[in-house]
Amino acid sequence: MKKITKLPEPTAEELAGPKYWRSLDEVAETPGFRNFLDREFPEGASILETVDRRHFLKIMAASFAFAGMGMTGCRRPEKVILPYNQQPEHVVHGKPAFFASSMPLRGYGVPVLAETHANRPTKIEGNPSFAPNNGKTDLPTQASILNLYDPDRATRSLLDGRQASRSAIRDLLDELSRKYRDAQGRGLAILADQSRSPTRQRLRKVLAERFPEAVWCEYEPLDYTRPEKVLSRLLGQPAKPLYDFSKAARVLSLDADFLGNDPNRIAHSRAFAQARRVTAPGDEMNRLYSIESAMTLTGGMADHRKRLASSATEAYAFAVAAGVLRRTNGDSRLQARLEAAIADSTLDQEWIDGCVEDLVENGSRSVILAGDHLSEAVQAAVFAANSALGAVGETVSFVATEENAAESVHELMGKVEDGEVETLFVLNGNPAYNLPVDYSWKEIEEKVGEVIRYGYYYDETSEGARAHIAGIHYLESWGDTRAPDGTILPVQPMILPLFQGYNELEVLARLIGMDKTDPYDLVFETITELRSGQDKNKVFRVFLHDGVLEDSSYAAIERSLPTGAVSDLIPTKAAGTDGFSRRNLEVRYLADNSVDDGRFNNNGWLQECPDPITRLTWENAILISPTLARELDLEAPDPTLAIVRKNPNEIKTGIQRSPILELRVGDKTVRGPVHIQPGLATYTVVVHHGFGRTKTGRIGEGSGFNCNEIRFSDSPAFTRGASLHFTGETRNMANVQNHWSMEGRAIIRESNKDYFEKKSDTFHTVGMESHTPLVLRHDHDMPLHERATQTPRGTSMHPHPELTGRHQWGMAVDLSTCTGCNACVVACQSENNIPIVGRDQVIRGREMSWIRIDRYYASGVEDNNEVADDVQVSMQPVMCQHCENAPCETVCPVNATVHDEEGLNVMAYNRCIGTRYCANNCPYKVRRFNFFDWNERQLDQLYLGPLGEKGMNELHKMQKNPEVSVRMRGVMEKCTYCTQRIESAKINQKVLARDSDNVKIPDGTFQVACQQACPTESIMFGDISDPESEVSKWKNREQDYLLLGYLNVRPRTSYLGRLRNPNPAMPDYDSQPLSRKEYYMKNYPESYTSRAEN
Amino acid sequence: MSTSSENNGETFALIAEFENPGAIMAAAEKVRDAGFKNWDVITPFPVHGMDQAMGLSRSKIPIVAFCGGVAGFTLGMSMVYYMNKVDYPLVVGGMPYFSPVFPFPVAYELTILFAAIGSIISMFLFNSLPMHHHPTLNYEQIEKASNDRYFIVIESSDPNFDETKTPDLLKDIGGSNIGKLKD
Amino acid sequence: MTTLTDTVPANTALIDEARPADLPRQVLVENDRDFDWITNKICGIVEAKTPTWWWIAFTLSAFVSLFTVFGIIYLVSTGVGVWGLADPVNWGWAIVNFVFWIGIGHAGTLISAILCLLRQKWRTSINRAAEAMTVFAVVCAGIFPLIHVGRVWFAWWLFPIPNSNAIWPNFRSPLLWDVFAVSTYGTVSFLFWYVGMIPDLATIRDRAKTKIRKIAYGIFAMGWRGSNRHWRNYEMTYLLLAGLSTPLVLSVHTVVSFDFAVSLIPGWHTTIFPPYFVAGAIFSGFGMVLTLMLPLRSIYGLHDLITQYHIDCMCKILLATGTMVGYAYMMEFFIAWYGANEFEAFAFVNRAFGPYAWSYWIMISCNVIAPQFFWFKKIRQNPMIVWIVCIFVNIGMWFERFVITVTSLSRDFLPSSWGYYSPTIVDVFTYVGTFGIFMFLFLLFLRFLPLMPMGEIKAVMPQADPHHGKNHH
Amino acid sequence: MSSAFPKWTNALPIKIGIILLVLFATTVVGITYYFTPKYTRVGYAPTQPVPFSHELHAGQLGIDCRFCHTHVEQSGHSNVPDTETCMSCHNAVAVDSPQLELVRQSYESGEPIPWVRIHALPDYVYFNHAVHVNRGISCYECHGQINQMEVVTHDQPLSMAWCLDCHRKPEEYLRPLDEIFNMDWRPESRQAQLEMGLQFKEEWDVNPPLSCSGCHR
Repeated sequence: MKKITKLPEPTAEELAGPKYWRSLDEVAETPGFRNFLDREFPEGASILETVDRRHFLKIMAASFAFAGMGMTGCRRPEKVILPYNQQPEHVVHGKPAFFASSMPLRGYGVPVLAETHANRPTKIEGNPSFAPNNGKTDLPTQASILNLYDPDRATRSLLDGRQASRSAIRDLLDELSRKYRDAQGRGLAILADQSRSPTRQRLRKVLAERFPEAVWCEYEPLDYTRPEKVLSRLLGQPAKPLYDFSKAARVLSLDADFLGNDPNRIAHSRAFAQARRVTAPGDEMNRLYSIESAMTLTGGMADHRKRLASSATEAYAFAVAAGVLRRTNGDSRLQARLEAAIADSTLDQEWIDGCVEDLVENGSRSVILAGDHLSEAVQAAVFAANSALGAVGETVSFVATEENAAESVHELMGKVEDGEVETLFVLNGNPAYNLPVDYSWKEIEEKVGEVIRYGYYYDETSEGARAHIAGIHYLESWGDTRAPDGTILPVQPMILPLFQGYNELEVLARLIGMDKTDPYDLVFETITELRSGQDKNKVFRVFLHDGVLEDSSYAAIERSLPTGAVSDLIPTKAAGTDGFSRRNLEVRYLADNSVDDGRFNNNGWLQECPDPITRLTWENAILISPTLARELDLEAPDPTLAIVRKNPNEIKTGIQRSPILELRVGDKTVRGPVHIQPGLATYTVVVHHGFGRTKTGRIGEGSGFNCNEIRFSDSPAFTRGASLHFTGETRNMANVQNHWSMEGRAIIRESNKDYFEKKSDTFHTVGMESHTPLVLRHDHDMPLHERATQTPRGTSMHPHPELTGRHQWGMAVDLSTCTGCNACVVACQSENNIPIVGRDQVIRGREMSWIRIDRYYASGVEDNNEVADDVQVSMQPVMCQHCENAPCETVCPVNATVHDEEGLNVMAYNRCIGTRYCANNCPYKVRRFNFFDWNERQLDQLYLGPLGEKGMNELHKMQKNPEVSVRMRGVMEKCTYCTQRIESAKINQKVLARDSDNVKIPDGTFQVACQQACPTESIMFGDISDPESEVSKWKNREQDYLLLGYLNVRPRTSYLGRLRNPNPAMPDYDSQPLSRKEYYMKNYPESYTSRAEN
Repeated sequence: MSTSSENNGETFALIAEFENPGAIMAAAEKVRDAGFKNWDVITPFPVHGMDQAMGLSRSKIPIVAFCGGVAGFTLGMSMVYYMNKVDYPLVVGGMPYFSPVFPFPVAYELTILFAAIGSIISMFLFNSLPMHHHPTLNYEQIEKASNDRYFIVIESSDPNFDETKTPDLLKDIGGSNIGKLKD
Repeated sequence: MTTLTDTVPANTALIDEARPADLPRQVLVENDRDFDWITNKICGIVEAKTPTWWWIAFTLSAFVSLFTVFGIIYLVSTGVGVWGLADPVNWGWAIVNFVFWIGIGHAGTLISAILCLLRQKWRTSINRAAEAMTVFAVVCAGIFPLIHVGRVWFAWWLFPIPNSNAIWPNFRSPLLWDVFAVSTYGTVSFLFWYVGMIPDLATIRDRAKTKIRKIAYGIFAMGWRGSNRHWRNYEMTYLLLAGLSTPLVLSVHTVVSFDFAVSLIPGWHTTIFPPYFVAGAIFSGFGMVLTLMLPLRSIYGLHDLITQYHIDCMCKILLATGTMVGYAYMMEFFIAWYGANEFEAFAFVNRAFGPYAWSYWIMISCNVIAPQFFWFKKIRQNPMIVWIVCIFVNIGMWFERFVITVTSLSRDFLPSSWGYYSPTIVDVFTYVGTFGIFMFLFLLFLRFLPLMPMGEIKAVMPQADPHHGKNHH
Repeated sequence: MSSAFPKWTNALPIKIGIILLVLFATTVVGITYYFTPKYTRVGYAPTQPVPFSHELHAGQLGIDCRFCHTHVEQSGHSNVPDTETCMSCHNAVAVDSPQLELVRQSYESGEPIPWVRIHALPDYVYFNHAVHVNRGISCYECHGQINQMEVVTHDQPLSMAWCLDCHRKPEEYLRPLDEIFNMDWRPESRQAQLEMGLQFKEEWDVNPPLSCSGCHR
């Protein structure tokens, strides 16, 4: 017998579709559901304060509440179960549901699947329907869920300093709409963030029709659209370059961080990794040349890296382009102009020649990229060079984008200056915080009549605004976005707005004065119009279900690049490469790897997520090169303030104490702690956006300094003429990694590709076990899948119990492709309910992340006590290795950590008494201890103990994954290989099997959280007792090695050694990776040279 | 005669004082030779050779201690065997469920614990201690017994005991201050 | 007592010359004191009016012990985070203090047991106090492993108690061995101490003037009446306890050393630990015995009982064990070099020259260098200097445990996880408080219990020999 | 000199010893009995807001468990039915019964019925209904003879030791899949159960987890 769920009518038929999510609003029309939601998500004070956490989440049925005093017996408190009064049809209690949506971020959207439990989104995954990303995500996407449950988000709109009801805001918008319709929009200016939302663009067109005089301006502090603008100009139509690194054998990046900070980083990383992955000697491997000023993730992956100030990159770009043109017999006029422009520049010609030769040799399989901040001439020259290489249409395609005419902030400011703006409507963004310092927001506020602000947070911009209209999270919104390749993606709500907020589209529609303002209707219209002539409902249903609008990506432009127009852009002289000194520094403003431009400033996961390169958390720093540090120390007022310690290799007291320096650009200054960062251009100082917010939530408060205070509108991404000055103060930095050198230990094993070709066992000829093979004696030659179950386990004296499980879980991590982007770190945090601990506790070393990405530098010198300028970066994600002979298990006195039948090193939190012996005895140091009750206590009251506030914020409770225990204080925790996912897969398989013995999970049925997030697909997980499983194949590769294998703890996680692919023709070629050199120097000081060479 | 006058109970024993270890030793040998069974020597410290002088056999306590030790060791080993191998075998660090090696420290400590406790308990049992009330302790000169004087106590329950002859014997063997102990 | 002179023919003058000089038999109680003097002396301490200095010391130590009490309350209510621990150093002062106190606790049982078995009669004047010290040190030591766990309220899971979760402790864990070793050690030490005290309690009972006193001491004296039939079993028990305590005392510190040695952390994972720890324990124990006994000796005027000979013996033991410990330090380095294990080699270089070098050199100076002064008789005869050296030994042995525990953990296999540990004020106060607890208990012992085993002292005096005065020469 | 201890005190130590021994034994037995789930949980039968009778519905009327607990075969959680489920019959049956007043109210107001929870596992235990009922474990094994319960009573201890009993010897409890929801099914004999159970165990590859990860995550 089937129950009939009452749903509001126009969509009842659509709702019958078994899998997709129609509209929460409509389900919500039913009184019972409304009631449930009202009780569930009241604004302000919550009635759910006495809620028992997990059941609250786990049980679909609303909530559990202790029935307080009304206990019927004295044996235990009585609990009440509240069932759904009317169960929504597609909801199965206790099972997660996944819905497609997308996360808008700076114009583009990331296609996602939201995992919801009881209609609460708890985790974001990538949407595999979108092929370029293949279901992968990045760091901010993973963390975005926490913003939804941020208690500091704007919960109410404000008007004239008072809380405003929904209707008051509606009235305000209607009033504005009437007012400006009469004035043809004169006096109205809209300052919006970038967005490619088709619906928003449609609304903009309506706006332009109805308010022809209104100003529409788009501003982003980090603007990635310059290549697009240049290309559009050159081609005479809206166009942008779209890269396909999977086809690129040679890549030259000119200050472009295409793997790190780029709107299309997920697809880039994935494709780049595909072309880099080597499964056996003889496989092809791409080669990356990088010229950059800052040390970025892209630079970390480079096979040849050149440190160069951003402002000097132009000359190199021209030289490269000229070299390519010369060798490919390209446009000689352009070549001549380029060569003329660099005639006076000092260049490392040998480096450029080596690189260009290689690019040209690979022709259409090469690609050159220029950073988005580089000049138009550079962009144009690079397009021309790519064309000359034949790369256009292969590794890079020029695609037609949509018209997107927005005025620049400069133009807007002109109008504000002229008093032409009466109402400044700020749609998202945070200009008060991140406008360049020469535009004073205070003055703007004074000059315009009123500022109306729509935003997710009540921030710096809201402070001076007449009205703050509370925004809603993308997981609460209807909307649409475009992926970087143009594919249209839906934004669907997973949950009703938790607080009184407005949808961006609705606000815009009301402002325009449209009849239809329901965002759902607006999106429905937009999408169905694009597919006119088809069944509207079906189109839309498929759109929502798949999460992508098929065949909506940008089309490639066949027309070739007009080189004449390119040469017109080339200046007569390229920007200088010299003139730098410690009194004339370059400043490079970069997006923070975690909090971006500050929009994630109040996101605890991101704040605590260590920067992949500096490993700093909770703040930014003034990054300077080691050479600059040494030079600056000459000016240090007293030796204790010296930046370079006697031995910077170690931080003696475990705390990085940095002098606070003042960075001066023009007449503006900021103060910030310095951090010595190898790999920077010698006189380039790097500062990151996103910190120093003056009005933010409790998490972001007081973190770092605001680099916008020294950023000018004419040079928003880098500038020259800066200087640094000691202030005499110091600051303790929350750096999670104190030591940067591998100390010549074979931890990350690296080899050059050509050496690996010659000697495929090269990853096994280093490390202790290479000369103590006895350790691994008995089963050394046994096939992997047998080794997993039948276990003589090396040279152990005693017999081992056999692991009898049907599956034997294992993991492999490919170090060749890991960029260190941190997506896995936050994916794990989100999946496994890992708490944050706050800056103070990170300084003490108590961060809780189950995966950490170790970052080592190698400089290839024997005495590596002083960090060098030129280093190779190696990244290694380290999580619990699930050792078969786990040293942690042996020492646990209460059997709280033992092995299960399937080879997992399981951790029973509820049995743990917290001796911490296991953490001591873990050679990988991956166990994390709950020193305080991170979940139940306020992070600023940890030391108050019972005197502090107790209890988890209701909103945070809603984010927690109900399938994972929230740990209490005093217990140990660690990576579980996502045991909840394994168990759930096993249970599903058993439910399917019923009375058959088909209980073995097919390979690839599920992914663990880090694996699922990893944009480079560098993590593989599966059953190693199955020789056909993907992970077994990975582990059977030549590169596979065990971290600290000599200990014979037999980890189930193995690493695929890192391959580098340097070009022997390059001047900076080394026959061995630098870390390998250091290993030989340390272990074979006498004979290392001969070894390194053979 | 200096027995306590208030105590009108039956005579429990006769007591005699001696000056030094040598005297008591010689006296004890004589009492032993006189065939007494229920008698005792009270000394402030164990006098070397007194056991032979009194004709006492070797103490049985080592046997109890040995049994305790064996019990402790067996308990330790079998406890670990049962808990970690029979009742709930768990794979811990790839170690065998049971091996004689890892339970050894536990079994070893239990051996010592049981042996020690066994010997102490048996010492109390064999000595019928604690016995807070004892006629000897009512002797008013008893303070000397734990200082620097030595006593011989001959109980009236001894078959050889004689109200008149025994005090004489005590006097003969050098005892002074001969008194009666009443119950 | 016969000497060689009686049996050797009178005409062997040559042999006479070659024969070493006849060592005078060492006097254990000086100034020809008699039994009564000893009884009065020792009981007098307990029976006399409470001296003022005792009250001051008692109040002070009670106050200091509150540090630990409050430290524990704060710790348990708030979390282990109030200590300075963090990854990678998950054991800090708590474990250092535990090993330190357990080490101190070794001298008492050792003096009683091993010296008893070796018939070292000089032990008698110090063994009671040393045993008391053992028991109190074990009390102090026992606090730490208990409170250092994250969830103290579940600490009973360490014991194999049947439960409805059907789960047992893991007997492979050295911590579980510790549980058994330390609780056995505590129990046996206490019983040993108590059994030894029974005859003395009886003495005090017999001398008691008030009824309350008589009953109070009487209860614990268990009705002891000095019967030789009792002495017979008692002596046997005491001998057995000594025999059992000897392997026990060796095993306890061996097991404690297993906490480190069984793990795989470079710097912990060494086979030398058991003997090295035992030697260290004896070393620190004797250091502490002297630290306590030298002031007592002058306060209570016990010079006739704790003679120069006693001090000399203990100094020599300190010298011997200190040198053994020094040898162990050297051997660790040798093995680290000889073993060619890069991680281990680094661990030891790091100890001596890394960020914790200061603690390493404190340890070396206090433990290896300071006792070398005892080569000189002059120094051994100066109680003040002996006492100062002993203080250094105590400090040094604390640092030894600190060096082993902390430096090894702070830098192990993966340099990315290297760290540095510093204690917090809570660590410091909790530790300092244990000295309060120790002194508190020790002062109570001084005041109410016999400081020395009167029976045993008497038994080793020449007068105790039944043949005394008959055929001595 | 008179002793402070009269003669009767000689018997004291043994008496105290016996008392302590008895006290200790009582405590052990008491804790074992009164502080374990066999006592603290079994028999718990709170009064529900609506006097719903499983005896009537599941027993006499023979309504299948899954009629109300709809998701038990798909989900880890066996859902408590919503008011609609009740009303789908009680629209027609016992329409005016005063006992159903709260149900009708709930149906009209949308307020869910506050049922009192009986079988509560700790937060850190992840029991999954679907995998048990799909693999031969009947409701009966944990919930008891529910079709004869006028008021639902906590029937089994649901302690870890109790769970393990079955996980160690599933053959003693496995039954044919079509008898899972039949509360009255019994094996012919213990011998028959064991034979059948072993056969199922073999054929279905039943191998319940015995280590932590099975239930704790």
